[in-house]
Amino acid sequence: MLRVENLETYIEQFHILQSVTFEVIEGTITVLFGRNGAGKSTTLRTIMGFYHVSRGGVYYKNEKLNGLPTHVIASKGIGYVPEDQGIFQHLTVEETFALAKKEKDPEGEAKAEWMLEIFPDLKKYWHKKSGYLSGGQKQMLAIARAYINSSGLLLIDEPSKGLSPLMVEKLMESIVKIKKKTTILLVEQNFFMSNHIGDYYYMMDDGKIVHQGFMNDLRKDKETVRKYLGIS
Amino acid sequence: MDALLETRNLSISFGEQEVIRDVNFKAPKGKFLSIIGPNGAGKTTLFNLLSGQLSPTKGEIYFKGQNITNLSAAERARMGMGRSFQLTNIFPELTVLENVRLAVQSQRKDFYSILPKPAKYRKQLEEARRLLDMVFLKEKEDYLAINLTHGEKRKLEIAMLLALKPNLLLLDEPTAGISVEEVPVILEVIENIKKDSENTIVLIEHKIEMVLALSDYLVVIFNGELLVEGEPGVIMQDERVQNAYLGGLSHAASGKS
Amino acid sequence: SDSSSSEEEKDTIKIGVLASLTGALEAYGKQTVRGFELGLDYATDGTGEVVGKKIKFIVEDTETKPDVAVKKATKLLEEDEVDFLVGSTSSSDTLAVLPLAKEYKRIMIVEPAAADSITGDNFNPYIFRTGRNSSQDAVAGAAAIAKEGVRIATLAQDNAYGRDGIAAFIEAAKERSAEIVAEVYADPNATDFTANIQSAISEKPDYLYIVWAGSNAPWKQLKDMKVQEKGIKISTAVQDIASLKTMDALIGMEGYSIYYHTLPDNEINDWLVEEHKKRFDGEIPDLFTAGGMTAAIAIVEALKKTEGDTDAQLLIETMEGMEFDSPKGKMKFREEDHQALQSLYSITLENQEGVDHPVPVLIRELDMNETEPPIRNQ
Amino acid sequence: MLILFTQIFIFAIFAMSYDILLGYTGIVSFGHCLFFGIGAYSTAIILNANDNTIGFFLLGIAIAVIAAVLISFLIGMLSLRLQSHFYAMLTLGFSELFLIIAEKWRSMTQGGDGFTFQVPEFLRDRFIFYFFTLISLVLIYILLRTFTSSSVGKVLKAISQNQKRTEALGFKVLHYKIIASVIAGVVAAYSGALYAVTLRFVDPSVFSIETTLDALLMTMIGGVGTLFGPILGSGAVEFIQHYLSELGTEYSIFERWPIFLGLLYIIVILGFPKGIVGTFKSTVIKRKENRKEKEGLLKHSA
Amino acid sequence: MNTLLNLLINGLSTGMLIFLLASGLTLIFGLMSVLNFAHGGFFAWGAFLGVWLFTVTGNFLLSFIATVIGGMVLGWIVEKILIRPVYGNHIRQLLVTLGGMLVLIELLRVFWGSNPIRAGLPKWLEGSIDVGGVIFIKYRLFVILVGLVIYVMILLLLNKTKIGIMIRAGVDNKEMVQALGINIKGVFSFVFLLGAGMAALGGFLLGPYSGVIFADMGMQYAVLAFIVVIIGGLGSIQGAAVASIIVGLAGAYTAYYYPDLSLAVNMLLLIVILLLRPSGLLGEKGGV
Ligand SMILES: Nc1ncnc2c1ncn2[C@@H]1O[C@H](COP(=O)(O)OP(=O)(O)OP(=O)(O)O)[C@@H](O)[C@H]1O
Ligand SMILES: Nc1ncnc2c1ncn2[C@@H]1O[C@H](COP(=O)(O)OP(=O)(O)OP(=O)(O)O)[C@@H](O)[C@H]1O
Ligand SMILES: [Mg+2]
Ligand SMILES: [Mg+2]
Repeated sequence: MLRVENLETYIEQFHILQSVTFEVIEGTITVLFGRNGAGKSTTLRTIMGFYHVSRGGVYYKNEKLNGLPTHVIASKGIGYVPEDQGIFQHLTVEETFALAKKEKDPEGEAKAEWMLEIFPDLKKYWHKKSGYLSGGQKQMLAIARAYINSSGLLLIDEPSKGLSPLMVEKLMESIVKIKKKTTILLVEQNFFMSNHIGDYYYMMDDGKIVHQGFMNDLRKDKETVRKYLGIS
Repeated sequence: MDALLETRNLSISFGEQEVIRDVNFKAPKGKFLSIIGPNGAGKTTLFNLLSGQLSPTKGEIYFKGQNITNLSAAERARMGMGRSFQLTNIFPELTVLENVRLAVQSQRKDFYSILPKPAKYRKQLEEARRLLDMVFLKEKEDYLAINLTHGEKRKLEIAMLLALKPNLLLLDEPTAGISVEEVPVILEVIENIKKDSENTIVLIEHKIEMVLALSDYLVVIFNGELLVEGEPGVIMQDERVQNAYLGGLSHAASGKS
Repeated sequence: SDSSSSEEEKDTIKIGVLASLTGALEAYGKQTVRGFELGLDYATDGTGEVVGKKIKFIVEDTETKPDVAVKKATKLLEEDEVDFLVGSTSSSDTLAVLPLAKEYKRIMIVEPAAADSITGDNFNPYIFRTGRNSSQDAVAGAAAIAKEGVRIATLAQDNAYGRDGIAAFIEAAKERSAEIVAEVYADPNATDFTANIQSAISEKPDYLYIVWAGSNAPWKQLKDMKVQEKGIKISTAVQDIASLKTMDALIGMEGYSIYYHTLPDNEINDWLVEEHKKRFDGEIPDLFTAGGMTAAIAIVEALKKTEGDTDAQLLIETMEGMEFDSPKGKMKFREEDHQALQSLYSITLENQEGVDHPVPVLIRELDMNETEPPIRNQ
Repeated sequence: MLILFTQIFIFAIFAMSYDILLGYTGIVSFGHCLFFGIGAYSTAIILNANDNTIGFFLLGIAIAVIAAVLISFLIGMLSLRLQSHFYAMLTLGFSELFLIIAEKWRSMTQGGDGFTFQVPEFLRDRFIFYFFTLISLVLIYILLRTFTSSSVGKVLKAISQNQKRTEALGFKVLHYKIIASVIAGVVAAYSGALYAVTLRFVDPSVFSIETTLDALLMTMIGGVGTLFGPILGSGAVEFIQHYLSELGTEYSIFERWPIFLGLLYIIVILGFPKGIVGTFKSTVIKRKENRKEKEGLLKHSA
Repeated sequence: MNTLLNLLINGLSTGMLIFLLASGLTLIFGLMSVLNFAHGGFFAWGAFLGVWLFTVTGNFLLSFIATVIGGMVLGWIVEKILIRPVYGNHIRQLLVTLGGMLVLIELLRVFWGSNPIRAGLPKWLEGSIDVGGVIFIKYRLFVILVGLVIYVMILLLLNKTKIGIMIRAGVDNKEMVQALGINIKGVFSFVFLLGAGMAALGGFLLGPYSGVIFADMGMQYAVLAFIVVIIGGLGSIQGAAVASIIVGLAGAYTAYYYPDLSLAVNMLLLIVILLLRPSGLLGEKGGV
């Protein structure tokens, strides 16, 4: 579904991504691991068209994305949850939903309903300015917004950040549910969570893919886990 | 027990919604407290009240035996209260070193000096470097803070916090967004602070393993109210807490460790 | 060649002309400059020379900013070493330059700035003014309408120009035993003057006397408020032709004029109108063109008398009390404050066939004795 | 062109004072001319009402400084808590109010046309005054440089970047902002006093928004937050304006020279967002970095 | 009583006119947070373009529409060249647009000379009706009407479409709006040119109000428009409307009853309101 080939990205003069190649298969959750500064967020941002690609390509449904402006990429059906949540501080939850809903999308309403079901807190603070939401609530809003807006692929950057265990659990459940409808590329440090829901993984370090495989295999591969994630 | 910080009937409302309701809690000297609770329970708001970012609609706050309810954030900071923010909060266009040095300066009591004092300045720099070393950021001291990765920014925040030499540390999710492999580093830093018996630490954190490893005492906030408090072991078994906060995950997590 | 050029320098009389050539007052500034150029030609019979010395003039733009005016004046005095200064369009610019004339001991001909304080509080002996001042305007305004028993309301901008103008007017009007029933000042930058107009006419005066300068004028709103239909006559100064085009609401009003090309009846003015049309594509001279010309004539006349000597002391002695002919008839620099006494014109505004603006028609000429203002520099 | 340079120096002082607000504290004021005007009027009124001696000149400056301190303190207390846009507009309101006072309090200010006055013998010589302003500029530059590198100066820089954080570190932000305003106000008042003395004349235009905008422009063109930038900016702006206007009187295509001035501003602001000094600095830094990188490579290969 | 009524009506219509001048700025400055000093240039261009078109065509409504379109074209150009590169940086916006303002005003002088020009009206709008001492100036009633229409239109635009939300979101976080598939640059351009069109309309209507137009009118009214937007509370169109009416009425009543205050009344209003309500009349209290 999404194919990234030999991606090279520079930010100013820094060479951040160095020939990154991976693929996201339709209907799966692909997890991108790696330590801080490995280049995970940069990868997502490059896919979204925030950074100029100096070499290589990003293909979505066999269509080349790089070079297109962000809003065109997004309107192809790719939803994005940024690392810092990218909340519109001055919009209410309601307005954020309205903004995310696409005019032409017949399922828009249903998607919104479903999101409110998964995150009832959002319903509760329907008329509240997003800037006043708690950290976790903002995260929920960011995910809901991306989901409503997308139709096929979600790029999620560290969704479990700042969520309570109960919430993480709920989130996992909802991501698993969402997975039935969309493909997901997930950046996640929470090994426990990704472990539970991921199908396939790529390990990044220093701007390169250093490891990849089925999540199931990784669970057994204690060595790799320790090496790159420092968990035993 | 000698309470360093105490709140009495602390409440705040935003419009209709009462986000914190009659919270009474004590932070004893030298203890490590953790506040847990579901998202939106009011933890950050409670911190904002304690550190003076918000003022309560009702109730009082005592710090070191003094009523500080009406003091400004700056005054509380000077009394020895330091906090970190849930979202990273640094000086983006200053260097890493200068960020920390400023924090050091705020502790040196020469608040309104309009003449440069190079000797003092150099001392502050030394101190700042020492702190950066503690959080493993020394190599990046000349970077502009904005160019750090998320994790590095968090470390910088902690260094700045330490520079304040606070007696009370309020940490709002210091490890959010930090890779698993880096968490121990931050843990180490926090434990370092904890060693100093004078220091009281209040931590907000969702990483339950971490909370359990560090805390002497747990406070659970739910819906703006203090649900229960007590020793970690006791709290973890509390059914209400499990339902409201931990969910099924707790078993998995605790079962593993 | 060095010595010959400095020889030439010596035989050249230089005049620095300061005027607003950009910004809000640029139209006025340009009139002055045109008039000055024409005046030199007229006074020297086109030779550009007086008693064998060449006359050269340098124009500088003050941008209607006092600091720029000072900069430019200093440049004229120091680099170009001018013998005379002429200017400027705005009173503030002029006031700012006055001390320089004294410092460098050069004669400055003030034209057309009208503030009384130039030949009043801020006077110095190097200053001569060919332009009329606010008090002369006021006296003319009073002469046009004030009579025993006439009830007059005044309306003016709340600034120095308006306040000074009204103060002088009231003094003159009272001398003529008229009664002042209301004195209203309006924010010159306001969008709406109807409230001020309403307050001015609430006493039902015979006349509404208005002192106004600048583009944001209340003329249309006077009409909207049906002032004339209520039997209240309006009286004000007639301005330049561009402004006249906006004054069609005032047809029939009785006021006064400083200059309009048909008003003065003398040969110099005939020459001015003729020559101006010839040089500028059929255009007629405007409000301050005559003033610019007068300034040039005054300088040439003075030089003729001193035989080309530009020594300031000598010039002052010569010019004090000097009478000379101008497009506006005879003028005289009063000895006490160096203000040129001059004619102004009592007029009424009429529509005329083939003219695209209301035309001021002479009622009578107010001669220089009649418009003589009080002396205020003592 | 002694007087051109004299005015450049004076505006440089004024622009530096603005930089203290804008560049070092992040305060946007639309009413900074207020202090400039107070300086100009205090000096002018004192010298006009008394003998033109050095003593009264100094008295005028003293009064200007005291007035600037009081007013900046008062306005700061009242309004520095406001958010940026609102603060900017409020200062505009105050400065316009002073403009109106200058127009209307005719017994004191002689109204809108302004008035001339005598300056002390000693300062009457253009040459001496030129040096006087130059020395003032250098001294004030040194003083302000000292100030910005002091503890307070560092805190100001921090405030400009993240006010909340500064507060949380224990600094009373309002106090620091007031200190910055007072210092900026005093320096601006001093420059205003010098301005009045060069002109020997004062009128309400010193209180006009154009005066503030000039300072802002000079600061931006020179480089915000550099202190040296505003000096260059003042020179650049004055020179450009002066020569364009000269061209305007000489060549008829330049008759409408403000168009070229406007275009030039646009080009400079769009093309050199960091101003003269900022652009210079960043090119130098880049060059250094390149050199470092090369050296690093060499070391590696060695 | 008549006096009071006269003042009321004239104050109201002046308020409406001020609202028309400020409405474009509410979008550009209040909503998009662009400190656009060239706004005054749009007024002046609207005024000159309108008067010129009216003299040439003699058709008031046609000139009306053409002026608004002309203003939009001008806005489009200004946005593309001047504003694009400086979104998010107020100081640079201020200075760039200041340069733009200089150019716009001087260009006016190039095209139409530096003299004031009379702004005429069609017959059906000229004159006034005297109803028992209360004078209704026809044109002012017309201005009130247009003001109301524009007010409703803007309200509809902001409340019934997503544009308002898009802009506010765009000001908060531009990248993220794009990531929602919205071409935020396009939206900003559109709103900017809309604001410019409204400014031109304001200028167009301002001309016949006082009867004269002149190149420098822009700056003077730009400051007034900024005051109104600030007093009303940033981004609040209702606030701008209320503030405009207050400014209009205050102007009329002080000019009549306390003429010595008229010069200062706007500034005093600004100061008092901001000291009492630090974020304007209908602005939100405190930021996020
Ligand atoms: N604007 C920037 N300028 C310079 N370097 C940058 C910039 N943004 C990111 N980088 C660098 O790019 C590298 C990759 O950053 P990225 O944010 O993609 O890491 P990450 O894997 O998402 O890390 P984290 O887990 O901390 O979020 C880091 O070394 C970072 O310092
Ligand atoms: N300034 C404010 N205005 C209105 N509501 C607010 C404000 N600040 C917080 N709230 C509300 O108060 C509640 C508690 O928020 P708070 O940020 O304290 O939660 P939290 O416990 O820190 O949650 P999390 O773990 O997700 O960070 C939330 O519902 C939030 O929407
Ligand atoms: Mg990341
Ligand atoms: Mg929180």
